[in-house]
Amino acid sequence: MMETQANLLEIRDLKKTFSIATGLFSRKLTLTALSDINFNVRQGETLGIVGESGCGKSTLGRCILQLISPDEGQVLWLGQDLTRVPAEQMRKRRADLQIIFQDPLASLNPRMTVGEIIEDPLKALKPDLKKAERRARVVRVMEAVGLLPEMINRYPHEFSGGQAQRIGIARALITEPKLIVCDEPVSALDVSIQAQILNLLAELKDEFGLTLVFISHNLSVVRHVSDRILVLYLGRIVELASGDEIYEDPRHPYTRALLTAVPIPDPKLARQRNIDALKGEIPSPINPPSGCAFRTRCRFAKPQCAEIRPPLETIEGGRLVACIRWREIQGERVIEAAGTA
Amino acid sequence: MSKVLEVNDLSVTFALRNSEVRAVNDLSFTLEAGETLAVVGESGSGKSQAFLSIMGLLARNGRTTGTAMMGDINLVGMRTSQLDHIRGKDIAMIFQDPMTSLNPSLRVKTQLSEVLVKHRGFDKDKATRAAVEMLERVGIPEPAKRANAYPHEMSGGMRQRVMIAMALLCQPKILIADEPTTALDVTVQAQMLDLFKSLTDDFGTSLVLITHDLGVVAGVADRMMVMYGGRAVEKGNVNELFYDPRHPYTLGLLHSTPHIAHRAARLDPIKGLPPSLEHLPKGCSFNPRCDFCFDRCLEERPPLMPLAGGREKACFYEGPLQTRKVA
Amino acid sequence: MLAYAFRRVLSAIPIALIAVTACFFILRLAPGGPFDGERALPPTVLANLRAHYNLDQPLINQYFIYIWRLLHGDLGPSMVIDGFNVSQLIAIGFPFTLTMALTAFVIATAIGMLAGMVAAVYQNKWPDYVLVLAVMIGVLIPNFLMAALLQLWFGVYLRWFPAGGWVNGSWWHLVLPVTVLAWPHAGRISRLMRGSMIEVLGTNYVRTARSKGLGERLVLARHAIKPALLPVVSYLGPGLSYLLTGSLAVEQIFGLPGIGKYFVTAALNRDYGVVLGTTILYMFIILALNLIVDLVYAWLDPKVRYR
Amino acid sequence: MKFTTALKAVATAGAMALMMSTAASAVTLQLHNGGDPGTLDPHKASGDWENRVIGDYIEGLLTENPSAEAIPGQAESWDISEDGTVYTFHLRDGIQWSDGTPVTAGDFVFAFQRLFNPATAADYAYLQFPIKNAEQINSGEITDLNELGVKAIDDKTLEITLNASTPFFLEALTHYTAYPVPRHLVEELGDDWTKVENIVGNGPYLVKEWLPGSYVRSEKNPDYYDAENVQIDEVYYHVLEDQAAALNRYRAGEFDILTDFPADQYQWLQDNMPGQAHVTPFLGIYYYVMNQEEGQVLSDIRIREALSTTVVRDVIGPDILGTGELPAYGWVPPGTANYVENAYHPEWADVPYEERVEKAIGLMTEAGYGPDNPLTLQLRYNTNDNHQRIAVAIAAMWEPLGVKVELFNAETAVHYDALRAGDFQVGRAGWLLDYNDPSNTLDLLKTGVSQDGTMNWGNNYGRYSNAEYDALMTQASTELDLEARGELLAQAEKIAMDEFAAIPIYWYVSKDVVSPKISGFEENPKNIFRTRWLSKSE
Amino acid sequence: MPGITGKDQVLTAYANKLASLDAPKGRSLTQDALYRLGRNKAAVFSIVLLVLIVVVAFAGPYLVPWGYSQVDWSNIRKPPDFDAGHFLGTDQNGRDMLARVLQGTQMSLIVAFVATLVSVSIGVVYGAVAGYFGGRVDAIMMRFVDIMYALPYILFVIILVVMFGRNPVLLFVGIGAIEWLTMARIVRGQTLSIKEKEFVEAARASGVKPFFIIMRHIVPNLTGPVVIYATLTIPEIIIAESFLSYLGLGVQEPQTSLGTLISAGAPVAEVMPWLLLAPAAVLITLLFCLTYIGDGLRDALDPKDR
Repeated sequence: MMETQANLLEIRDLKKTFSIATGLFSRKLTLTALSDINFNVRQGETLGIVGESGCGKSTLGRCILQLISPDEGQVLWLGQDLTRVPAEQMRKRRADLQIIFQDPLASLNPRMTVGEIIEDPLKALKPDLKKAERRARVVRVMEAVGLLPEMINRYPHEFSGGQAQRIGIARALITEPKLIVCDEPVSALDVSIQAQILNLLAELKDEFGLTLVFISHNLSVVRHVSDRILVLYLGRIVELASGDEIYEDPRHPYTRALLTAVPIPDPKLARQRNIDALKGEIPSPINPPSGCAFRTRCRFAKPQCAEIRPPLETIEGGRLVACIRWREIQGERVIEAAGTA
Repeated sequence: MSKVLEVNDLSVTFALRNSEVRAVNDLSFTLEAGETLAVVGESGSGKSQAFLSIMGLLARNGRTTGTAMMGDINLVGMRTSQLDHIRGKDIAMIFQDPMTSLNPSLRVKTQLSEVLVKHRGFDKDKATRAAVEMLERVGIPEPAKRANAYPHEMSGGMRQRVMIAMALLCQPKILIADEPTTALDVTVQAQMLDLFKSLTDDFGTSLVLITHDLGVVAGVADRMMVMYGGRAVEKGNVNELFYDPRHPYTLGLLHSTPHIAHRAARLDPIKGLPPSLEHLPKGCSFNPRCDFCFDRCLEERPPLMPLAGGREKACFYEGPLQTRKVA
Repeated sequence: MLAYAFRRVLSAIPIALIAVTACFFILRLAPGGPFDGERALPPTVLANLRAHYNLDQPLINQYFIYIWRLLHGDLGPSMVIDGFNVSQLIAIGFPFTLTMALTAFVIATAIGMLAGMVAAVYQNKWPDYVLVLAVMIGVLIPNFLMAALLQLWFGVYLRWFPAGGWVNGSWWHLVLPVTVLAWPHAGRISRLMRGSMIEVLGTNYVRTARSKGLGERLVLARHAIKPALLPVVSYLGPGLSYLLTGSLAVEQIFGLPGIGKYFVTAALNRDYGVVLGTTILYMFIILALNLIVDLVYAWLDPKVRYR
Repeated sequence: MKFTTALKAVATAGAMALMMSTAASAVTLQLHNGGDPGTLDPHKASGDWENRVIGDYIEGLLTENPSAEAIPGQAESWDISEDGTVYTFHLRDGIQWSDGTPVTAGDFVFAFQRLFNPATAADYAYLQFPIKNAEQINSGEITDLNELGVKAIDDKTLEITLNASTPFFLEALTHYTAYPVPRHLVEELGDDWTKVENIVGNGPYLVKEWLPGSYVRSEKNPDYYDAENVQIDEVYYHVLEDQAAALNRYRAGEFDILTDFPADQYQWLQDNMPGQAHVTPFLGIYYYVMNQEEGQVLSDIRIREALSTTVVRDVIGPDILGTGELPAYGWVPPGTANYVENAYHPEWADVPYEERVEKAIGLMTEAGYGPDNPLTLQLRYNTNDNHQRIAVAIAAMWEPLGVKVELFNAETAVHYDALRAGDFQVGRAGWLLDYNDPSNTLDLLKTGVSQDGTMNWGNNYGRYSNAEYDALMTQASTELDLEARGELLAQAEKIAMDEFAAIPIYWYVSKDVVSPKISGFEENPKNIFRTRWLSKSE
Repeated sequence: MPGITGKDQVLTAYANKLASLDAPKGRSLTQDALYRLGRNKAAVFSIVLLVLIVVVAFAGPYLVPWGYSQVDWSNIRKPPDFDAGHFLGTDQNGRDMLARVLQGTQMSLIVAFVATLVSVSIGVVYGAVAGYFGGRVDAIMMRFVDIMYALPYILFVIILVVMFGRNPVLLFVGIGAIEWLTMARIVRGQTLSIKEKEFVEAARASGVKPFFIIMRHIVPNLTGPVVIYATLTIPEIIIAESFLSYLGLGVQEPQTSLGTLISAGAPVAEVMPWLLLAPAAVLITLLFCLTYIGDGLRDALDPKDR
């Protein structure tokens, strides 16, 4: 992918916390879901966001769309800070920013027909359109995502997961958005369907000039679709680089560990590989470790990691990494590229 | 190697209100001692139901025919009371969802020790001690403390470790793991697969790994069986199936799976949708989605045919599969 | 746990106070007063009576007097039953009501759970149908009708049990009233138990337990019953308060003293003190029950821990 | 609630169970007493269910024989002055309260003073208003209690002075308002003297236990002067308002006497338990009041006439109720003492029903009501099966007049509150005679008295007012000649009834069921049967 | 879509054609549920019986010879007598029992319906508001419900009845106003969970206005539990009504209800059995039907358990 024009979206110092009420009289606990998030999304690219469950990637996606209001920071959409846009104006702005969800069936209202579901955003955002035209657009978009227009009066539960996800995509497309946040769009799907949907997203992106923010825990999938990849750990960015850079030359120990853990559908490679398994599991975001949050599982950790929170450094090629020891551990190749078939 | 399980013509049907659905059809396979057999298929392929039926765990409306011989004992059709002397002891199972598969209202140690009390006749204390040991074995830190916890106090990975510990307590001959890592993060998944490998080696347990993820299979399994529409469509050892698939469905699965090491512009998925078991197509069930389908496939169902090297496939098409390219 | 219970009790105080206040004023909105009998009282007599019970004061003063006394543990006098104050009446009536309700509660809960379990295990087979029908009858026949019929049949025709009263303090006298009380309760419990048991029997963890070869009995006893009890337990609180208030018809027909009867008689006679006193007692019981139920719930469901 | 109190109650219940099993050989009367006694204090009692208990443990100067006639009680004999205003009573020897304190004339003086003392708030004090200065003391006009016309000459002699000669005064003295109270105890304990642990009596029985909602239990008083003739050792006065349940318990052998039974079962009782049900005329009237206040529809006498004459009284007792209560056309129950022979009987009562309806329609038309302009009346009654049936029947009887009746029932307190407040059109009421004299019912129709600017109508709910009537009543109250007095009262009755002051419906009956095991029960118009006269064979 | 203006007319035509062809209708969840319900024999039988009872109760009075408040002076407390037209006998006022049972059934049904409607309306609105707004609003509203729960509800009914008089509509608005507590809890719980569902988030992300989110996305998805609970509430209310009748707080004469008839018939079960049998039979049949329908609906709308 070429470096394209201006940034469509800029995220500045984003922070989001949740307070958890645990009982009537007990103290409230604070869960820091995101902090110090800074990155840009460029026009026409696909930005992948990866991380383990609980790292804040879905929250980030929702903060971008203002489905959750961040506590601090800015979400600049073409230079305008969305966090300060009044509710009604934001509602109208949603025509440009859409989302596709993980669980395709859960994201469709079971009591509405496919046609009504896809039409819903149009009704809300383009109230001037005539009924026939709305209908026409629904048909058009259904065709675009590979659904038969004849299915327009069916209900979601009559569809399989893959088709339901197509409906979800159609709904996201109907307002002709510029940016779509895809929140784990394929993780609930069967393998064969997953590939179909990934292909569909790629086609649509090309056809309509979309910009995608692609959230997934599956590094193979992210690798497949993304131009640049953002790695999150416990609500913080640990690394941001182009897809090839990340996969071929990861700089953060967490990225490395993640990559080695990805299963490879190739028996020889899989067995050769020296699995750099992470110890333990992701710590609780309610009480994250001091300093570098990853240090508790990091095989490169040194005592100073507990004291200093590593800043997000910009290194060569505009990459970002947050590790005080990244220089020492670079260069080790993690994945042997299998010769292309 | 000796066979620890020999399954022949296993069929599972579910009675619906007015009809019947066949979830598993004439499934036959063997499991050797100490090996890891991967059973691969998408949802609705019948892979889980086949093994639930062997364990006697089908839903109330399910019915099993055929045989599943463990030594000279046929597990199919056995009375529950007799089956209870075998399952949990000689054959154990781990389920997909570690969040709901442990009883939320009992402490972990209770759920572990009861297996030993039942099958080994241990008293409670001894069983608890053995359970704690096993927890340590599966890599749970502070096992004595964790044993007193309730499942909800543990993370998903921990719970799956508990499930594994529970299954291995009696050092069973066979461990059936039904999608054991699907609900887990990649990092934990990797830990878990490692654990499987080391434990089955240590105990000499044969592992049946039910999964839809070829990535998981590649790293762990010795042999694999691919299922589609309730039937086995291809069997063989892992390398052969990955590098030289003979069934179009196996090939399709491989092409659909994104590969971290090489990025293609487009994946090459199988077209169409998995069939519903109630309306399987005539002939080969895969025919509507198959690129190599010809007349015979529409009329006749291909049986599982032996190939050289002990492989088997259920497909009439004999030509080369590899030549196919992305459209 | 003690701290949790303590906090719960504390948080119940404002609820109770609001409820008492509401009752106090709602009660006074109703027409009629405690001294409106068949015959008119001479005005001087009435004035004296009203003064005696502070009814001549402004309502708000009466309220503060009441609350003040209440805080000192004094529920005040009965305005209709002379020679007894509310605490004494409750001391007489409550043990009867409680004995009856608790007996019915224990028996019915046990029977209901058992029946529900059996019905669930034999889902859609004849034991299920028979049990469901048997308990439904109890739920669907109004309890005053059932009381009258049982009294006539077992008390008068067959003379198996006393037709009423508690004269000899004999447990024998409890059989019929307790049956009337217990039947519908058992019905509700068994329906709940059946439903939740069916659900639990279909869960993954029961499947896990079966896969361990524990044997059906152990699977039921150790793995299924406890979680299946959860919805039942959360009904037990309302259920017992239902029994306590529902004892009214039974007390009436079988001629037993009890707060249910006091309550209704007092409400009809506008015996404010007794109505409020019994209401406070009920409230106290219900709040206490909810607390107990929550504690039991927490015991059954470790996810709900008192934090 | 104090929990310890509850525990104590449980313990007591247990202890009492033990006690009872030991006393099993004694003769026990199981009496169905109906309502829950509100008090055991004779000055505060207001119902016959209280009277049954109180009259068994306290005896007045006079008491009732099995036929409920006045006979000497605590007073052995008495003298009456020529003008009938001064009564001198001589108390029996050896009478004493159950704690051993003798019963003296002073106790009676104290009792009467307490009765009239406004602070006591005795509901029925007015029954003894013939006593000199009683009314004034009760209303607070006189504050010195000693001005009451009741004096102790000595411990054994009591002198009562009346305002005027009162023919029914001896009868009135059998009423519980005239009972003595143990002065030493009341002075010490105040109102608490009736608590079971304190209570003492001078009657044939002594209260031993009181379980509100369930029963009162009394035991024979060994020190009672006639104790040797008292047959029954122990009495349970059971509380049970559900009459059907009470009958069931009677049939199960748990009760010996029912003081009421469901009218529907009368036929069944006669068929299956012949001779056990006793339906006896009772001195009392069941009637409907009509609100005659200025501005009310029913202040129009024509409408009142139309309504009253079209009530077919003959079907109510035999058919609607089933116990055969007699129709009432007048205001004084038949059999009332001190009254004229031929009670009031209106001419229209003998006119065939159809003609009565015709005339009534005419009256209604005159008053401006008809099919086109129907009169809608609200008929209030207190919640009770029998009241409801009668209301339904009467509503149906008024239908031909083009009167639409809205039935409205409410519980007793609300009902009487509404009647008293004049917030009704037609309302159900009833009156049982407190003492056997016509004035007791006729007083109900006297114009109210003005007090502090507001009218106090007392029990005259309909606000009937007729100066002539009032004058006759005043005149009668001072008339010494019983016959002449009877005539005056009869004239008054005629005036009120001719003006349709109210709608009398039927004369009450008492309904008892008495087990064949019980002897000594005699039907009487006051339905008073004291336990001391009864005996029970097993 | 960008650059599809030229195609618009073609597409519009196609869309119109689709509409006129009536593209194959899918089966909605409601239809699915009805289909499942249709296969539940007990439920279907109960529905038929219930419809029959309703029809007879409302049409019957026009066909029977006597009115429910009409007094037949010559036939007081008579057993069934076909010649006189009293097919179920008469009561102590000479009123025809058949007519009264019909009227009573009518009344009980109306009462149950009105009270359920009231409880459902209050409960749904209250619960939905509490659930949708959540947080402090929710906490306060639910605390109030807790308080209401802690009060013996019979007190409320008695006071309501006393204050409102025995007007049946008001009376049972009173009962309904108490039954709403459970409804509110159920709806709140459902709303909380629906609110978190992805399709609601999808609607928000699509720029749908909050009002339409509640009306189009949340409320329709509440129908299942609401319908189930409402069906189960009806019998509860009928029983509550009969208990009030027993206390003498039922509907005002000459109107009647099944509960009133039964409480009047129970004491004379032996001597005038016809006064008890007919209303009791109708009541119990009615309650059985409603219970089976409720169970059937639950199974049909919430098929996961069975």
